[in-house]
Amino acid sequence: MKKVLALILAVIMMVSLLAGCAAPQPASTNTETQTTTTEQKPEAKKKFAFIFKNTGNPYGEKQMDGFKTAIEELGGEAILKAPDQPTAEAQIQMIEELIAQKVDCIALTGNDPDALQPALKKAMDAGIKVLSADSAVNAQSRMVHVNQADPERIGRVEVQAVVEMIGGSGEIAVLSATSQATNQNTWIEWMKKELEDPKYKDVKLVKVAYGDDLRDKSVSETEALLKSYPNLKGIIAPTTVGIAAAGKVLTDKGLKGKVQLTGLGLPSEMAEYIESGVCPWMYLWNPIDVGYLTGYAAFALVEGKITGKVGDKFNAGKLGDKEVIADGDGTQIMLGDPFKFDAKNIGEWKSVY
Amino acid sequence: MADFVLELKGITKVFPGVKALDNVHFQLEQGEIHALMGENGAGKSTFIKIITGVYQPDEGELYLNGHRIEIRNPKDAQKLGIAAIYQHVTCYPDLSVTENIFIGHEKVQKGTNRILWKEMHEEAKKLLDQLGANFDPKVQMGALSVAQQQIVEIAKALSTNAKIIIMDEPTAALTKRESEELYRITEQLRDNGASIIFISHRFEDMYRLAGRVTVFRDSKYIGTWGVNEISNDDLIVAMVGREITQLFPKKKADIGEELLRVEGLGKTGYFEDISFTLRKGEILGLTGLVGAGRTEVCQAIFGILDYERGSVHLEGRKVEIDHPQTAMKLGIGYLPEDRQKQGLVLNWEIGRNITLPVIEKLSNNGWLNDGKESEMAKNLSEKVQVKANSIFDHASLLSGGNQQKVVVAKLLTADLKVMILDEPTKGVDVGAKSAIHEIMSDLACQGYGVIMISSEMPEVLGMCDRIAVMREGRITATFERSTATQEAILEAAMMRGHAEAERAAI
Amino acid sequence: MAEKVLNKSFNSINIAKFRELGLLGFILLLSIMVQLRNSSFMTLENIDDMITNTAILSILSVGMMLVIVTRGIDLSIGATLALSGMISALTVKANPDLHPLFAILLGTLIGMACGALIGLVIAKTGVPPIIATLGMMNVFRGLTFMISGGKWVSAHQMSVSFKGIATSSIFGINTLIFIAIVIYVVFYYFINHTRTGRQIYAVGSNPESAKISGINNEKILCLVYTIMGALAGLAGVLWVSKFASAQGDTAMGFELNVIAACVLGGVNIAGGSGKISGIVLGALLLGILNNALPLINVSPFWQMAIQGGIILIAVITNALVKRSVDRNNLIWRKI
Amino acid sequence: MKEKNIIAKKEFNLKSFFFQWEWMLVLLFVVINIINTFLSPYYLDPKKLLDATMTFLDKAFIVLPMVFVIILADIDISVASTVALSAVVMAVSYNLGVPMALAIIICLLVGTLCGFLNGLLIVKFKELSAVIVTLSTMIIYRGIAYIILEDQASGKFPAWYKFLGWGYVGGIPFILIVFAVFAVVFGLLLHKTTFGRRVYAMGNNITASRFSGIQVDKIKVIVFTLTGFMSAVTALFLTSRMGSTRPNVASGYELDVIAMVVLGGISSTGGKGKLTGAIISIFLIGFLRYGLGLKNVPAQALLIIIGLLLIFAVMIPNLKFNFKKWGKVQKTS
Repeated sequence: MKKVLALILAVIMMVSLLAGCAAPQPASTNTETQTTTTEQKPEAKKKFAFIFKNTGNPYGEKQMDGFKTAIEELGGEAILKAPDQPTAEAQIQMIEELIAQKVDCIALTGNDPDALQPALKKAMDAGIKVLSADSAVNAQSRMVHVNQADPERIGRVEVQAVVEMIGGSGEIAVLSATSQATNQNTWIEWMKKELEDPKYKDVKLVKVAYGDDLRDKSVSETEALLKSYPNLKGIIAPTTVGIAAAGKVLTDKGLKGKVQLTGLGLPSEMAEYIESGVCPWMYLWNPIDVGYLTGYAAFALVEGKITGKVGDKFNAGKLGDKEVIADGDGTQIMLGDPFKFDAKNIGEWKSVY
Repeated sequence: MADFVLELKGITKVFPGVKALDNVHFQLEQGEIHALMGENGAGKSTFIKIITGVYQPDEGELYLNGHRIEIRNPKDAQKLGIAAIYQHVTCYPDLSVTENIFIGHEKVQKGTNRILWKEMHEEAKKLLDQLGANFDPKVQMGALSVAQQQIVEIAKALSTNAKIIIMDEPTAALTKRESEELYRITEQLRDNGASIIFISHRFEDMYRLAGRVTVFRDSKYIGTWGVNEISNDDLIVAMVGREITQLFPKKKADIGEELLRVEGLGKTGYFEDISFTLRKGEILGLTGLVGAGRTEVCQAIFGILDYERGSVHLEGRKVEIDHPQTAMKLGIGYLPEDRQKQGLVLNWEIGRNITLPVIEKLSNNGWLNDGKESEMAKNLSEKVQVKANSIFDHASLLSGGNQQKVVVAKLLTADLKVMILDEPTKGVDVGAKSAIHEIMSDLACQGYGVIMISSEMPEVLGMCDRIAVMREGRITATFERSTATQEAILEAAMMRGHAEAERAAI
Repeated sequence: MAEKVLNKSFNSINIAKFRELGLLGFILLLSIMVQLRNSSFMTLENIDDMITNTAILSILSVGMMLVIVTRGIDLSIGATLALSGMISALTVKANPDLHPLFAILLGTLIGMACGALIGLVIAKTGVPPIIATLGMMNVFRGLTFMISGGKWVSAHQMSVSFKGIATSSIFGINTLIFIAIVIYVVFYYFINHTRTGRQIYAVGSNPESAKISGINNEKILCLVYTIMGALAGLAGVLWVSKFASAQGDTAMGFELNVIAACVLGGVNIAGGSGKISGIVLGALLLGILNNALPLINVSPFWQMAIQGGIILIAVITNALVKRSVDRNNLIWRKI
Repeated sequence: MKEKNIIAKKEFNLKSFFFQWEWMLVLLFVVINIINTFLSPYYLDPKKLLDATMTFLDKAFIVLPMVFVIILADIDISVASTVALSAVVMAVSYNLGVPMALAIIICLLVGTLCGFLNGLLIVKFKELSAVIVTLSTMIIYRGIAYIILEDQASGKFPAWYKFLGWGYVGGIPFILIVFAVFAVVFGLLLHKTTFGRRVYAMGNNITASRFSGIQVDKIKVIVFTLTGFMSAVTALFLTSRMGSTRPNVASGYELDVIAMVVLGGISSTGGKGKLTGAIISIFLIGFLRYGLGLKNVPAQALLIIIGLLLIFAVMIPNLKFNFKKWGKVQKTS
């Protein structure tokens, strides 16, 4: 009896609460309570949200910094969010929260290309502009994608690099992130395509290992590679955790010069190994620029300067003019070629990101 | 006379809602064995816990050798030379016997505080030898029998060089022979200068050991007498507050046709070749030493354990019982030995406990029916005379005897033919004991077949129509009520071959 | 009667031994099978790698064993590890001249503080360990992210001496392994030869009696979680030094590996029993699996299922073996 | 001595009625809603609040049977893996040409089977606790999901399937309605049937339950099977919300679910607690997250807040009722 009563009371409470909500709301104009910078326009500032994959990731922090800089240059309000775990489920929840806040634009780096589609569709239906950056969501769930670098270029350049390091022949291996990381898998596909070229007939890709972006796993996977393939001459690690872990293993085992390492890594994480020569050079784009470009693209979408169609052009602040180009069945904006970090320039970048 | 080893004056202890002790006095003389008696719930356990520092009294004073003392925690008590052997053995089953003996006062090397295992094992061996036990002190406590664990508890008290030893129903779980051993040890302790408080429900314990007896009733102090000054009946009146006319109210029941027949039942390592029959209206006693396999046989019939050989026949039909539910459906009920662990859901109301076995029958196709449940719970708890205000009182708040009555009530819910009662009066006070005996007798008169497992000889002789005796997993003898004697039963329970047994079998 | 008891005790000692022998046998069998597939498994170098990688796991298992012995569980150790690792890495970054011993001390102290907090909550307020540590796991993880401001501490920001903790060696043994062995020895002595150590087992075996025996249960609980925290803190420093990187999400989910190592090592989840030798073997088995599966080229997609399967088979075999030993005992019992 | 009449009518006690954990939760729930309303102007919007429920109700389906599991003093940490495995099998079989309706049934079957297997192992190997068994099956189930789908995602479900996670019936989210139905069913099952009564009995004292003729093994298996089934229901709604599935979906759900159950006042030592408490705590945590999300509170702060809430929520009644419990313990000893 008590339970039923308690249940009924709880329900009544809920209902009355909801009924209270239905009462006339405070005027929506005075909802803006905090203002941080001087407003350029008389009406409320436009709100631009950026959702990164997960929190506590310096790469993402830099992207968010870039995004914020761009939006503030343009006089909007930037909302930066990141879930504590890199899951699509958490991002869906954040998208719902942003829809409820009536933001004008959502930019995000997707934790899953397809799983966010229903949520992002809902956002677009609510009149919110949606674009992805860095890690793309599928063409149906976005208006445009900001691509940090051409995956084909990344894949091919890395193979070219490692082949140059090992002197044109020998066994190489790839140490990737998780087995389902979309970015890495695309790059690995392009690496394999590049390797089909007859000029690489002496180069053999022996294994793709997955370190799951975990330090301990990446280390034991690297060690396993070295032991299973004693003749291994080069490792490509297109992931920041993986390349640093591999660098550490090669350093500890004194394999500098015997096994070459390249890939994609954060300059701050890799400075040690690039300076020591364990990893002669590696690539990455500037995450700050990725965020910055995303910010400008978002603003252009909201202002209606672009709609995400091929051929749209807009000004991207310090990055100059950018154009929307085709990408499969969607469209994208390309940041540029990956940037090469080597012993000469690593010193100036290691403290930046 | 002022020189009491331990004296308690005007002790009162109140728990929320209950006065557990109300202005209680107690005086312990040097070198005496002092029996403390009272029904369950009379406040004996709380009283002990005050002496051992587990609880603090709300009012009253404690004197040790005439000095006012305060015992704030068990450690204090230990330092003052007070040790207790509790009713439910408080051991550490995962630790060795040695550790159980020395826990809290391990021998350590001076300076480094390293535990001196070798010395402790030796000392433990010495203590055990002194108590006539010959098991290895390195054995895990959990591997010992209850009686052996009791001996370890005593060794523990000895090891602290305690001057005051409290024994809380040490004989409750022991057989006659083991009790004799305990008497011997207790007297030895007294002769070595210890003063002993001995708590028991058994009159024979008191007569055998104690010089004086103190009685509590309903949390109050009733009086202290020399054992020879007070008659058995007067003592019962003091404890119960009324006269109990008949301790074993066995009524004459008509014994009818065969109800249950067990043939050649066997389970490797537990029991072998068990055969007996039970007829309508009959009370069959199953006795023997603890660990002889009595409980296992009955649990196998009830479907808790499985048996590997033999068969069970109910009313001439062979039955397969793989689960207690099957047994209950067939009409076999079992009252477990350990009411707190096996009999009751302590956190639950009395009513719910009583109706648990038949909840399905009381329901409307699986939906609970509160009305029917309370009706049955009320009727049955009145029938077995549970002392409680309402059926919504929690079982944990009842005294041991009343808890046992609730378990008996549980048994009466189902439509049974055969009832197996495993030590139904163990650790139960005199009043509740006679109530349970009365119910048992009534049941037999109504045509039920009753199997009673018991280690208490007077109970077996007083209540049973026939008595089967088990020893080491086999039935060694069966007696008719008319021919059974205590000596014959003991003989069958121990037989020849065991030197110790011979010595103990008076 | 006495004869029976002796017999029984004899067997119960046997079972405990058998558990570890069984586990050892399983490890050997697995090693041989792996060796047949990949001959580089049994090389000195690989064994050294494997044990080094297992050192941190086994250090944590020691603490977790004590917690489980008291009928508790600690889900917060991954977070504690990350927090202390992050704080000590940040300290080292700010003061490159800091002696590595000081960093180790700092990390251990931070972990100890975290553990003590958990211990206090559990002992004083009666919050069940699983809840208290689940809550604290969130709190410590959140704090790690906040303190680091989302940034990592990278290899070049750490002093050589700090990174050297994990790579250097003492008496020819890798420092990590050395520290782990020191911890085994210290804790073996602690739990077998000191009063406090035995009291931990007493509390786990029967908390009610422990109270009556005058053991301060609350103190013991606090102590156990503080030890667990301290070991997690120490492991945090070692982790950061070994991988030369401190991240906010360091060791996320690592607590499950540690619990699995304890379970494999025969620590009874219901409390009261558990041995150092058992958990060392348990941790080793997990270490071998982590090391061997990539070596024998098992598809990464199969690795997880295989690991889970082996854990399940190991615990089930253990249970079955124990049953048949028990049954044998019964047959020998004279009736 | 006179025969005393034993009272068999329960008196309604207003004080003890309000002196319940569930009211504490309701109070907390109201407080959180008031705070949220003050914090964010967007919070108090009925439609948006209803939408918010859609984001956290997927895992709420597992909370319902988990209440039973925890009342049994067991635990099931394999639920998230069961979600992943059943979702993956459903997606794969649909993409192999199985009709969607049948694929949904397969999904439910897989989940049920996973739960049944847990239950069977726990009952057959009583030496192993539920923690150990479900810890291993947690790894195995997700491992099988990886074997099946490797690094792929699978989806492209028919359009109508999206309705489960995103649809409305009369303005109310479909998922909320389904949850309400399940909540009522489980509530009745736990509090109004003999099955529920037996579950409570087993959680309090499993030996006494066995001696009372309760088929403890059967009930345990049923409860774990139900947990598996409801995990599959979660898989259905989660997959619908995500439009596709991967082997790593629902990671960490087990801890969220257990946290909700325990916050709901269901004691992890078994035998105590009510389903209403768990249901309130689902909404409590859900709305708390939503409200803080609207304020764009960083994820790390959210972690800390929820962690502390969990500890304090369990701690406060312990502190408050301590003397009462203490008294009971002493009386029995």
